Amino acid sequence: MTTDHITAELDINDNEQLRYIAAQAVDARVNVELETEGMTLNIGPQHPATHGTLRIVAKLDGEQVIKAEPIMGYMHRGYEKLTEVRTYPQVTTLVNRIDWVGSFANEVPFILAAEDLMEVEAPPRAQWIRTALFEMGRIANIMLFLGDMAVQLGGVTAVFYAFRDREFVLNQIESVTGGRFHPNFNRIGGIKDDLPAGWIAETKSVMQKVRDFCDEMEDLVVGNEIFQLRCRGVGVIPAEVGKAYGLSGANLRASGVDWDLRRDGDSRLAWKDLDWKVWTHPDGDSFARYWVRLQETREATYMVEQILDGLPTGPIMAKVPRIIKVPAGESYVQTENPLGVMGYYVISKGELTPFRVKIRTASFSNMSIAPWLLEGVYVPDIATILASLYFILGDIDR
Amino acid sequence: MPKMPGMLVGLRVTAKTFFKTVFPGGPFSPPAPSKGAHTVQYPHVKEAPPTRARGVIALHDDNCTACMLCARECPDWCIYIEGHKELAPPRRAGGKPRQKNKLDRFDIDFALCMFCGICVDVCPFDALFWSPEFEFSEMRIADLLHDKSRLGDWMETVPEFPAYESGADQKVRKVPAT
Amino acid sequence: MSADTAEETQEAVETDPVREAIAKAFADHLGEGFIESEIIPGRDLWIRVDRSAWVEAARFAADRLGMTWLDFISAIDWLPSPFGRDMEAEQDWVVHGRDEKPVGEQETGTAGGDSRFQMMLRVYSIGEHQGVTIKADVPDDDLSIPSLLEIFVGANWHEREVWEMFGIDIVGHPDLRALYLPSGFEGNPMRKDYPLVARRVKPWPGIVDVEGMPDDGADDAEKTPVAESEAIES
Amino acid sequence: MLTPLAIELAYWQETIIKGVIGLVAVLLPTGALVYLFLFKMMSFMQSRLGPMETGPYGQLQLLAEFGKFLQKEDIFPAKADRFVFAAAPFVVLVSTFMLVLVLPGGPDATFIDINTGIYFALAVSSVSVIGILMAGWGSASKYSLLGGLRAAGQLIAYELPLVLSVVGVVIMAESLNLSDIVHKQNEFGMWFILPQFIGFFLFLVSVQAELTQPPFDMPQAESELVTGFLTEYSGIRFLLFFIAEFATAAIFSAIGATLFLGGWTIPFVDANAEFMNYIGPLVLAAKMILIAFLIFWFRITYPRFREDQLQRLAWKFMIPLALANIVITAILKVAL
Repeated sequence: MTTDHITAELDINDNEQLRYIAAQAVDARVNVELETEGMTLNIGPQHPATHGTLRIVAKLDGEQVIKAEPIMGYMHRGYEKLTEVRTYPQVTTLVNRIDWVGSFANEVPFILAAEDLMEVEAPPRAQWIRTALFEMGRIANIMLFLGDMAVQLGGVTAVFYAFRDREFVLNQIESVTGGRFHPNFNRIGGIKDDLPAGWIAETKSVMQKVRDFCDEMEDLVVGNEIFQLRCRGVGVIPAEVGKAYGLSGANLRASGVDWDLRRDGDSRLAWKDLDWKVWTHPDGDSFARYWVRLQETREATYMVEQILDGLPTGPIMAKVPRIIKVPAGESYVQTENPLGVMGYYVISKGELTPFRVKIRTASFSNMSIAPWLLEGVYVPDIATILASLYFILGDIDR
Repeated sequence: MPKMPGMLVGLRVTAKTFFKTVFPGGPFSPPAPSKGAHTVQYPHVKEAPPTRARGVIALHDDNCTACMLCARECPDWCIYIEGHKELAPPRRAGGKPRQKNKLDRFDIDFALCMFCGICVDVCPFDALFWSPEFEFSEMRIADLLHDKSRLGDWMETVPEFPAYESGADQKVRKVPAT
Repeated sequence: MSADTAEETQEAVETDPVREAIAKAFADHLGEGFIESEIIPGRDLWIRVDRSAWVEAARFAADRLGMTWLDFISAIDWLPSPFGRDMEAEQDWVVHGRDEKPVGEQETGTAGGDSRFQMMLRVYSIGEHQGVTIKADVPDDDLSIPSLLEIFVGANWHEREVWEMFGIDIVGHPDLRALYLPSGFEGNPMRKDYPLVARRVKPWPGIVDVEGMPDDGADDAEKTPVAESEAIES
Repeated sequence: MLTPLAIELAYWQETIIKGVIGLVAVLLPTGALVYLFLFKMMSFMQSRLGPMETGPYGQLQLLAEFGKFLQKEDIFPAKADRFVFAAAPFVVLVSTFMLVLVLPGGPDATFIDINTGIYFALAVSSVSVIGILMAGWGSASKYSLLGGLRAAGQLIAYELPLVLSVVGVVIMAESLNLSDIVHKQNEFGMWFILPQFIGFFLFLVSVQAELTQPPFDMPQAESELVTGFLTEYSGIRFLLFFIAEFATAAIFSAIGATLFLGGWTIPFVDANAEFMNYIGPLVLAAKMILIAFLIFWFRITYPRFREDQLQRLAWKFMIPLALANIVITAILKVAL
């Protein structure tokens, strides 16, 4: 049902890439001949391109980057340590704040890991509502990217559209969970509350608005020749390099790797019962990453609609003791979050608090490729590449 | 059909938004940007948050038994409760006087609060409620510590719980009358 | 999640041939270096190797088993927290006396372990959709482990994080600098004996119990509300 | 220009009056552009309202901004070259004010009526490059330096297509005098935008680049260089840059209107009539706003180029096109 809405075609422009690489090689030769001296440019921690407090120390030769090194930790909040002194229900409210633009998705893998250890399973209705909100979190997250990427390239208008239409999605999330950014809606064994009346119909109209937004972005951003000029062939990630760096999500799918944990993982959420498609792009450049995310947003709106149509009836909580003590054991659950694969390695010793929680965040690995990618590009491409990798600082620093 | 250059399509998008914003009622209606714009002129116009919105915590202190559950479960340790025991008159005539926890102090420090809602969730006696009210900023951070009476005042702003979507298995809760 | 799939996982509980095969491949290849494996059927696979086989195990997983996707590298400190019940603050001990809960023996988790620190590597095969957690004990007297950089370029930041958070030396890592912490930071925050100061400067408000009536005992006061609510729940 | 008033004025009186009119001629359109396009049109295109609190529909916002900038501390970076840093905004502003001198507002309503008007205007507009380079250098900030150098490279690259795009008009009008060009359009029977549409297009693009507006705002490139050469400026000096930027936008739009849209003339109205001296400036302002609308519309819609792409566009596309336009115009001029 979901394939006929795509209007953008994939024309892989190898020439464009080759020309870019050749131009860089020429520049490098010129620089060697002139023996120009380098300059160190400190980008961040407060800088418009690093949306947050990432700092990039770039050694420049003219406008060309010789070496770039991301330095983070300005927002390190020590969640792995903090989770050791929080009871299981309290952890969800903390991990909400890891990726704060699509935070519902942060809770889910932790709750699933805890449910694994407790050997309880949420009832179907809870799983479906979880999936719907998960996908809406994804939409809210990626919509911001779709606007932000354009603003990083200088087109200010797209981000206003993104915020405008994202607001509808956030309103829908808020009217269910009570929190716009930090839902804290998952409980071990289910979800906190059921949907309020009238929500389903309203959400469907919001999904239509999101699709209109995607069309707008296709016209305003993707189709724009300047945008393509800036993105095509910039920041090309070969699939094998991406895997070795642990890239995930749209960043890897844009390199042609057909892998999505929603389809390929063993998650108990409702994704496997839905009819949807994993989008990939063979190019692996910044444009491909934008394009894949745009398609994913659209796909997610159809998924939400399918979930709302097929929502099972029944309870939303399994039988769980009110005071939760998770049996001893270890469990690792990862899900396909908006930013990529996020996983929680939970070690329990049968107490009120987890013994250790290792949080595997997507942006951490996604950013670790940045030094490799930024080598040899121009200063303007730093903004392009960072924006297209799409990181949330909280997701890097935890 | 030849494809329109993307740069012209982009111009069309912004122009379209311009007309949608200025003429929300169609091209022949008078311009009304304040209707067409998606932003809200905040101090003059206020958006109504959804009924479930977690704005501020209201306390129905008749129901509170000072059981400390909320203070224990709070991830931020921002709830301070003190209480003492006293004898309440018996429910039925001739019965024994009941022992009752009397609440002396119930403070929530909203400067620390993460608005996670765990305290409201764990309260077994329906004493805590969420109100969507959000305008309680203060000039001094110490004033964000709301005491028992201030928390009690918020009870007026607590809306009724919304009905559930069809297919739900839950019963709609009731907010106790103040 | 329908009833069918629930039944499937029930069936899968008995055997998990795929994961068993992976574990066996590891055992065959590593020989002496392979110590233990544990499978939770239908869910996950753990393998514990000797420190000397740490790099070899990773290389085997990447080259032979196709697990080229680096999920994460991390470590575990198995030391039981010396600070007692973690919800409590030291300030509380002054008022209420120290909770004499025994600190307890050091116990390790899945796939066992002999030492305080344990390294964890998680790799995943994108083609097969199979992942494995490889663990290796780090002896207490020599906190070091070889770097995996030559196999996974992405191991760089993960290993730096392990180095600064646990103080485990990564042998062969060319650029061992603090990743998150400011330079000059002392201590390894993720170790269990590193106190979380934020939790200890303020008494836990939840520890305060309702003051008893003058005539009856304090133990009664402790019991009433909490015990009652617990009874409701369970 | 005051001769139509038929009042005999001493030279110093006339100079003062001209100075005041010049100030008004720069600041008024600037304010109009900022309010109309930057505050309102941009907001509406982004589904929002823009400033609404100061005055009806935020009309006094500019005054408020003005007051705000005046109050702010005038910060000098510690290692700045103080003189260069302080002087830079004035250099930019001077170039803006000198531009307005040659603009004709009516048959006799000119500040100075020199025969090399357009030549003078284009020459003077390049002075701002020096100011921007001074700002970039004097700030002692790497972002400013990069921004300043980018600006220099960009302004020099786009000076050429700008000049070349005008040459077609000059050939058609057989004059460098802006008043003459206006009159020629009237005599020719159509505005030069029709025969010189290529020239107009090149002029628009070059002006966009000269103004460092998106898609050519690399010197300021917020997401890369914070604000480029403006990074270290605050208070009144930032305000001067701001005024200069938008005043230049206004004046270039007016020059564009003069060259391609018939300037202050109205079709089928006697261009030499006495009343045109009073209506002319208004007509010119209306046409200026038309062109400024296009400039700002592009600004709102487009992302920016990369520096090398910008240079490639200038040297490989625009300059050859401009040359071709000149050749064709010249051939047609001789042939017809």
